[in-house]
Amino acid sequence: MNRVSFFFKEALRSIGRNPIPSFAALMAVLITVLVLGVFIPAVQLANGAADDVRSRVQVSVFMDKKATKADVARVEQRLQRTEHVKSVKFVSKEQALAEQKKQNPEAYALLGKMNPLPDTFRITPDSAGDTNSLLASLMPKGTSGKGAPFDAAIGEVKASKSETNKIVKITGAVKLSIGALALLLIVASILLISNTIRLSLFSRRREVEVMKLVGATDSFIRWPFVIEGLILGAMGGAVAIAMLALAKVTILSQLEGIATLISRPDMIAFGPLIGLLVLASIGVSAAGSGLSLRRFLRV
Amino acid sequence: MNRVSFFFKEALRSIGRNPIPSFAALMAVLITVLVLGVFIPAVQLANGAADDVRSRVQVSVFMDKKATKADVARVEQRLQRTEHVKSVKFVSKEQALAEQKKQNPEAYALLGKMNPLPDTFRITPDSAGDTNSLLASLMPKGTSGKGAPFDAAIGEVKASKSETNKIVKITGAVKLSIGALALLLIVASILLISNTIRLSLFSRRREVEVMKLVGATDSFIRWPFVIEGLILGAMGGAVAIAMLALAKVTILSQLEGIATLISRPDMIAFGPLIGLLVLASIGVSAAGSGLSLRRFLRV
Amino acid sequence: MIEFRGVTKAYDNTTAGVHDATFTVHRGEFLFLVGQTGAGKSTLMKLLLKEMEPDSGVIRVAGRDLSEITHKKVPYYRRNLGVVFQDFKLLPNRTVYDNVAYALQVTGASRKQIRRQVPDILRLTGLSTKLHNYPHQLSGGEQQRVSVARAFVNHPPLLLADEPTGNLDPDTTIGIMQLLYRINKAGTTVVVATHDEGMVNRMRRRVIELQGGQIVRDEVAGGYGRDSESTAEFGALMRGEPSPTPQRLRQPSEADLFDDAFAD
Amino acid sequence: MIEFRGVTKAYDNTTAGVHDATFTVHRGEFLFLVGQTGAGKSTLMKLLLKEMEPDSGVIRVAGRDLSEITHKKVPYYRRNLGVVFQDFKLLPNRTVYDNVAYALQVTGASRKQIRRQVPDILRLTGLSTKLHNYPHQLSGGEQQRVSVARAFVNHPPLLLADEPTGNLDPDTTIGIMQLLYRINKAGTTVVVATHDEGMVNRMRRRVIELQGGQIVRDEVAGGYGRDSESTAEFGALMRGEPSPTPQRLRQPSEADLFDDAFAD
Ligand SMILES: Nc1ncnc2c1ncn2[C@@H]1O[C@H](COP(=O)(O)OP(=O)(O)OP(=O)(O)O)[C@@H](O)[C@H]1O
Ligand SMILES: Nc1ncnc2c1ncn2[C@@H]1O[C@H](COP(=O)(O)OP(=O)(O)OP(=O)(O)O)[C@@H](O)[C@H]1O
Ligand SMILES: [Mg+2]
Ligand SMILES: [Mg+2]
Repeated sequence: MNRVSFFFKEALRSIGRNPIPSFAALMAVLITVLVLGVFIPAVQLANGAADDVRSRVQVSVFMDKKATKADVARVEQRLQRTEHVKSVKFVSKEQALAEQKKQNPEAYALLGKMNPLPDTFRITPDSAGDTNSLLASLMPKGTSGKGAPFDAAIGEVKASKSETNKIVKITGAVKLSIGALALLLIVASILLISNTIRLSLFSRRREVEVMKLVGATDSFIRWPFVIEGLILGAMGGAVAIAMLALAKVTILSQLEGIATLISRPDMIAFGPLIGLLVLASIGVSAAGSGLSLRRFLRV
Repeated sequence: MNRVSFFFKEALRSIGRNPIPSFAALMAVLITVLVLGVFIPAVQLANGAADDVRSRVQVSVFMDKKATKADVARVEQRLQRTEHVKSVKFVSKEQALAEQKKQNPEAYALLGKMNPLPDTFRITPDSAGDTNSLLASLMPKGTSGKGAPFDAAIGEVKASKSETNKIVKITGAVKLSIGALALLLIVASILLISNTIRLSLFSRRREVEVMKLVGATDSFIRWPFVIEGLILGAMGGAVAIAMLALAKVTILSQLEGIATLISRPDMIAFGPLIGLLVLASIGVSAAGSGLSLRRFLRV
Repeated sequence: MIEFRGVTKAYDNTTAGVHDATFTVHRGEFLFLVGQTGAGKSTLMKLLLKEMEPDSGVIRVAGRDLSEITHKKVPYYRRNLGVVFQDFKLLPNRTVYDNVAYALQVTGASRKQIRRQVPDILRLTGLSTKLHNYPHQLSGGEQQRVSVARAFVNHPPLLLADEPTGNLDPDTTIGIMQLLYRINKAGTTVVVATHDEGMVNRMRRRVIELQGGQIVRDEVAGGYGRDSESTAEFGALMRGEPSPTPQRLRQPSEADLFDDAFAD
Repeated sequence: MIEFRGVTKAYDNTTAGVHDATFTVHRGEFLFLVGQTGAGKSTLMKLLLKEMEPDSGVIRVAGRDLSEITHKKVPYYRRNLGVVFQDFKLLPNRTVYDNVAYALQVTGASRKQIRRQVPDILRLTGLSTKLHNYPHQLSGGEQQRVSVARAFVNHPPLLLADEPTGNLDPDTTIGIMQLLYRINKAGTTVVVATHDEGMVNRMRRRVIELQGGQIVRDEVAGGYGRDSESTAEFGALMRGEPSPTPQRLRQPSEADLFDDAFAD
């Protein structure tokens, strides 16, 4: 205990006596946490947006013209239990006609009271990528090898394919590149922080040499440095989080509108995110200090 | 000249004799250029993708059922000259019927040979944001204050509004957040590089003190440091660019498919981009070295 | 206590260093190491401190072969040595007090022990008024005295002092040498590298002279019995004064503990 | 050349420093500054070098008030001073040669000039074999000699040497003092801070003694005319030998230029 408090006191003294290296290390942690703290939610937002665009891919299940109410209810139940189905929306033939009439008044004016349109279920898949497996389960392959609707009361199953593939690919590319960037940024952050720590230790290599010469063991020298890294990491992380919180309150609340546009933001909560960032920054700093010291301990 | 070569020799010697600070500064530049070099094209790609999604917003111009071939030709000409129009695609009533029949066979089967559909122009606006002004110019407001099509032969002008607003907003949010991130990242990079430089100079403050005591002027001390920063910045930038070029050749060529999916990538060419990055890294390093030295020159 | 057998240490392909040095220092001896600048005195000290390894030959301290001490054990070995470095090697970010305390802290000494021993040794070396100064706020001589205090604070069985009085005025020099003498009398083996011929001559202890890395002289100065003088007598001897026999009547043990030469 | 009038410099609220120092050093004089550790000798040097400002009083060098030299002009002023620092202050990342050359490079000396002057002064200080060593590869005495060489290489009109022989053996000490003497004879004003009483006594030059920051003695040692001895005679004087008059028959000017004491 005595020794732990000694190490802590040493670490604090060292921070006080070496303002520039300490400040530099703190800055490195602060900037890194700040960038990551903005970047990670932004990536999630962008991912959510991409998903949202992709989710506009729908599968339509057209009922047979002669389908009864019971048929419709049965199919609806079955659809709701099907895998990869996120939501099912029923559009009756009357609603469908009204929709079409609004879009093509001239064409439908000629039909008079006649309604050529069937009852329709509009299905949103869990994600755009699941569209094909959803189609497969809606049209199981029979003995003939050709797919047929799972219920005789179904006239046809169709995905709005026209733009689907392109949108899926583009949003996939956006997600991929953004994810890769996040990874790159995290690796770069760790490198930069450990770089800074190595440098600030370098400026104290003479001190370490002298310590060794008067009989200090490696761990006796290393612990105060590790604790110093821990404290600086915590401080840098804390300041960064305070700034992030401030930004969240002032800026993000104004952008609320945009965030709510996206139906499934699926974002990590602010709390856990900052917790993670703080732990990461402290960990990197402490480990960086301890490990970087290794090369200066060979006296 | 003599003096310039002396400064250069000093800078090189210093790099050779201080491998750790030099390496740290080089690493900082390298990582920063690398991150920016990946980030900037990625941002442009994401922006392009967002634009591409947005560009799927179309305006349809339905001709009057009684429109003649001449009317159609006149309207087409006029459309092509209209502002904000990117492309005009003509769909004849026969093509339209075929399309609809494929989508809704039952409904159209009843119509027999009758075709309720008009000739249609599908217009892609320059960008989704221009949709409204395009609509305005296609339907100029008359004396009554209500908009009417610019040509009597036009039956109706319609934008596929349903999803438009949402997509425009979402992709706008993606662009905005990505742009903000790029800015944040650039600021952070500059801070981190100058941080590293300040730190590596700190480890040589005693040297600067001694130089001052034996009668060296500030500029005599500063120039070698500036040149050193310049050389390290150039080296870090060069290595980063070599890595980027390698990545471009090996990875990007495989992702070619994705890039070409996006119709208007509008991306900065690889050449100018790296040029910019190198200049930036060298500039930051040299200026950082020179300016950071200021505080150590007060002896 | 110390045994060198055929020890050679040459710095990268030069003739500089130490060549084929063989000598033995017994427990409780007081040894002067003399020689011109660059003769190899500090190199010998560095070898003893295991700061570097000899190219060939064997060094034994307290019967132990230094080459057999593993990297992990080196700190524990070094704690048995008090060293006054020629360039002081003070920790720049610690006060005088903390610099001296550090040598105790590494051994895991208790806070109580530190609070008792550090002020004692600082008073003895005349640094009581400079406790809270940082090294760069000290004069050259004061820094040297801090280095001396740090080496002594542990009461190590072996004391190496490399030019411990190079930056000190004659009075302080005598004070430091009296301190060394007293420590030696208490059983500690002391090795002092120095240029101060006058001091060496007056002290009449064993002298090893190096020249270009080779031992050219190793003489146990006779005529004067070891451990025969009190510290006060010894001080007078150093000053070149006649033997201060009358002083012996005043309590000599007191004079041994506190020394005017350090009262600033 | 140097004029101190009522100069006081106290380190943050302590009594340490220099107090009300008033003295004048004439052009071409040779002055010893003595005093116990912490007496204020180095502080005086630092004031002269404008490393810090006095709290009160006026310092004039070559008729110029130091307080009137702007920050931009300080480097040009310092080039007129050769300084041997007590802690050497060598540039750690430069070889011996480059350390000495740097003092010329700052003045904008041509490469030719540097190639001529640097080897000369290094030979004179006995460092010819250590040209390419870095400071940490030198013995304490060798580092001190590099510091001396750097201070001399410029042939400055004013030379400040703070304990220039603290780490040197007697022979080398005499060599360095002979060099100082020769430089002084050529018209340079020389100020030497030292603890070496023997040297001060033997040289019989002007001595200023500091005690606790105050000048307690300022005497122009009489009896011996200045500039009256050759360097060889002076060396003998330093060694405490009888006046080597016979040597004067062998070309004394040669002896002035090259010196056995440095032939390594
Ligand atoms: N790391 C090194 N690399 C090369 N040569 C070295 C190194 N360290 C010391 N030397 C050389 O070895 C010789 C002996 O050095 P050492 O420090 O032992 O001398 P010293 O007897 O202590 O001298 P001084 O009295 O001046 O302190 C010197 O000539 C020195 O230049
Ligand atoms: N930066 C400083 N802050 C506080 N006190 C200082 C500072 N520098 C020097 N001192 C004190 O001022 C006094 C005079 O120091 P100075 O270095 O001038 O002594 P000196 O005569 O050169 O001694 P030495 O012979 O040991 O070199 C000393 O007591 C020292 O502790
Ligand atoms: Mg030595
Ligand atoms: Mg001094």
